[in-house]
Amino acid sequence: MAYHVKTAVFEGPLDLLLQLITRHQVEVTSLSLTDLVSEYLTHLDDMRQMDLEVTSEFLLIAATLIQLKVRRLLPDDGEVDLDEELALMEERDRLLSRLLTCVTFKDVAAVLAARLERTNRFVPRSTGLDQAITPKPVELTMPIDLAGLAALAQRVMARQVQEPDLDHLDLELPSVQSAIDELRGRIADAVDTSFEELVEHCTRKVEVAAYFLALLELARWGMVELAQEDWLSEIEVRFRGDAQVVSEWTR
Amino acid sequence: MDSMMDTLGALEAILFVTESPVPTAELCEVLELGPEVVEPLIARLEETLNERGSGLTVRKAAGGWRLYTKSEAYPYLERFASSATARKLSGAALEALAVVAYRQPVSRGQLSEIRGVDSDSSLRSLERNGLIEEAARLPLPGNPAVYRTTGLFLEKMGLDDLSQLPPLADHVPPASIMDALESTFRDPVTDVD
Amino acid sequence: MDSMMDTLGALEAILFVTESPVPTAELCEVLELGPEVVEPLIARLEETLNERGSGLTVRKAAGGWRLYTKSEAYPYLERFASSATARKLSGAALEALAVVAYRQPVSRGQLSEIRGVDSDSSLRSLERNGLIEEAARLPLPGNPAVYRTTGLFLEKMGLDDLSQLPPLADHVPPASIMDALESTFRDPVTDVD
Repeated sequence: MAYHVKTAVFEGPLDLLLQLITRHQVEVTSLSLTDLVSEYLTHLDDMRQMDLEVTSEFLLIAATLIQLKVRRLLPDDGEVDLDEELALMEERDRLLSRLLTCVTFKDVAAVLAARLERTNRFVPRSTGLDQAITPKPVELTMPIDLAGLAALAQRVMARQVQEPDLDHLDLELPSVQSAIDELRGRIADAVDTSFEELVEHCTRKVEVAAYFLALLELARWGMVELAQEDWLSEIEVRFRGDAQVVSEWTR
Repeated sequence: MDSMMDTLGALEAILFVTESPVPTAELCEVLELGPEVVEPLIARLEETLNERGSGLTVRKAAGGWRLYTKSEAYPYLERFASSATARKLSGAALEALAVVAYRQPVSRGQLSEIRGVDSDSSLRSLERNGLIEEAARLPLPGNPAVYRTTGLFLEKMGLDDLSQLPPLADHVPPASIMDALESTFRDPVTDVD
Repeated sequence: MDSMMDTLGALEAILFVTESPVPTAELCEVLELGPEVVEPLIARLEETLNERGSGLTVRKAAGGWRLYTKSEAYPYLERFASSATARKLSGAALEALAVVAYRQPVSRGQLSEIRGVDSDSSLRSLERNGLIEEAARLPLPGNPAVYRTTGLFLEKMGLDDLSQLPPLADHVPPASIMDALESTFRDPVTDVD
């Protein structure tokens, strides 16, 4: 099973960059590019240590940031390659435009959410017509053809295979804390184990997910090391007795 | 008197959304009132509905209460049943139909598990349109029904029998591969409008 | 006057049984009345419901009319049946929904590019909830799907059509955030020319 997880702090490379920028905006008037680059790279390191997938998307953004930083360190004596310079500026503008688009949609999503919330309080009836009232079936025109029906069946069933859908977890995970507590006890005895062993007793997907998030949290605190050969193989869990709990920002 | 109107409205709302008749005891619990208050309240709701010439009425069935349409409204509802809105199979109903076609006989529970959402109203709409029917009852608690497609379904899809349904591929490529393929052909992202 | 009450009741019965909003034109057809009669009739139904402290109300959405419980009844319904009350969408799913709403038809790849993160599970959750649907398949390798919002999306948003979505331009970040972004990225390189 593949577990797609967003870490507690940010969702994806753009979101990480946005958070770094807006967080600093509160503290200082302008964020230095150097700080931004090093913080971004620190986060990628953290992700690697947790064995979270650092996608090419993260690396592309990091590469652009580094190039921008390098360009700034170069003496401005006219020795620049104009083509390279233009390409870099294009890359920079593209990143900026993506950030703006991302912020814009985040903002409008909040408005849509509020609308949805308000409208949800008006509940319709979904029971339909009385069974006694039936239309003449001959009048029915099918809005779908045979190929469409097959494609639809395929998609619905694939959706099931691709579970678990962790989308609603932030509402349904009262048990992450207790999973953490429980794991802290068990892992100390186990030394070397696997995620699969740790969740053997779980009967529901949502429990497995709770344990997974708990394990990520322990990894973030440095209490366990996680490793996985590829996304199909077992997740190995190693207990680190000497670990101290550290803040995610200071690591 | 004001709060009395509130509970009357709440009672009506509950009997409106419910999918099956609600026993008095359950109404008492939800409204946090005793049966000596709730029973007259139900009678009062029925009166109010009659007084204002509503198309709805409260009826007792299967040990509980529910709102129903009045029988005088049937001629209109029959006409409505043939209207575009009533005939339109929702996306949810089509999904349910696709699954029933390939997985029949299938119970409501299995269907809901496959689709990941409650499928009650989809099944009702398909049944009402004559596209699926109950095939049997399972010997399980509550005797759940299993459903199959009908002759009308075959006719509407232009099939002689179910063996002519197009086969489903064994698997679909994972999303990441689809994305990689697609991004090769994709335009760069456009700016905010 | 008597027959007027009848049509009022019939209208209520139709808006009671329907499973999606009914356009005025269709109500005219079923009731065999012109819009000049039906429109005031709808207003009159809403009035009557309010006057007698009903738990129900008429609302317009997705280009049609339907009966809903009043929002004041919601706390009772939450207590009555959690299934009647909606599940909350995650923040990620809401963001994906916003992108689909404004950029439809949009593919998963385009969506991921805009959000900077894989949106597969969000799309599945939105599709399962009937808020988006596949609009078409692109003639590209792997036949990626493009998605659009559904009628249910409009109904749930309380919109008549997509043109009523709040203008995206109103949500472009304020100058302060733009400045922070721009100054971080631009200053080092602007002195080039």
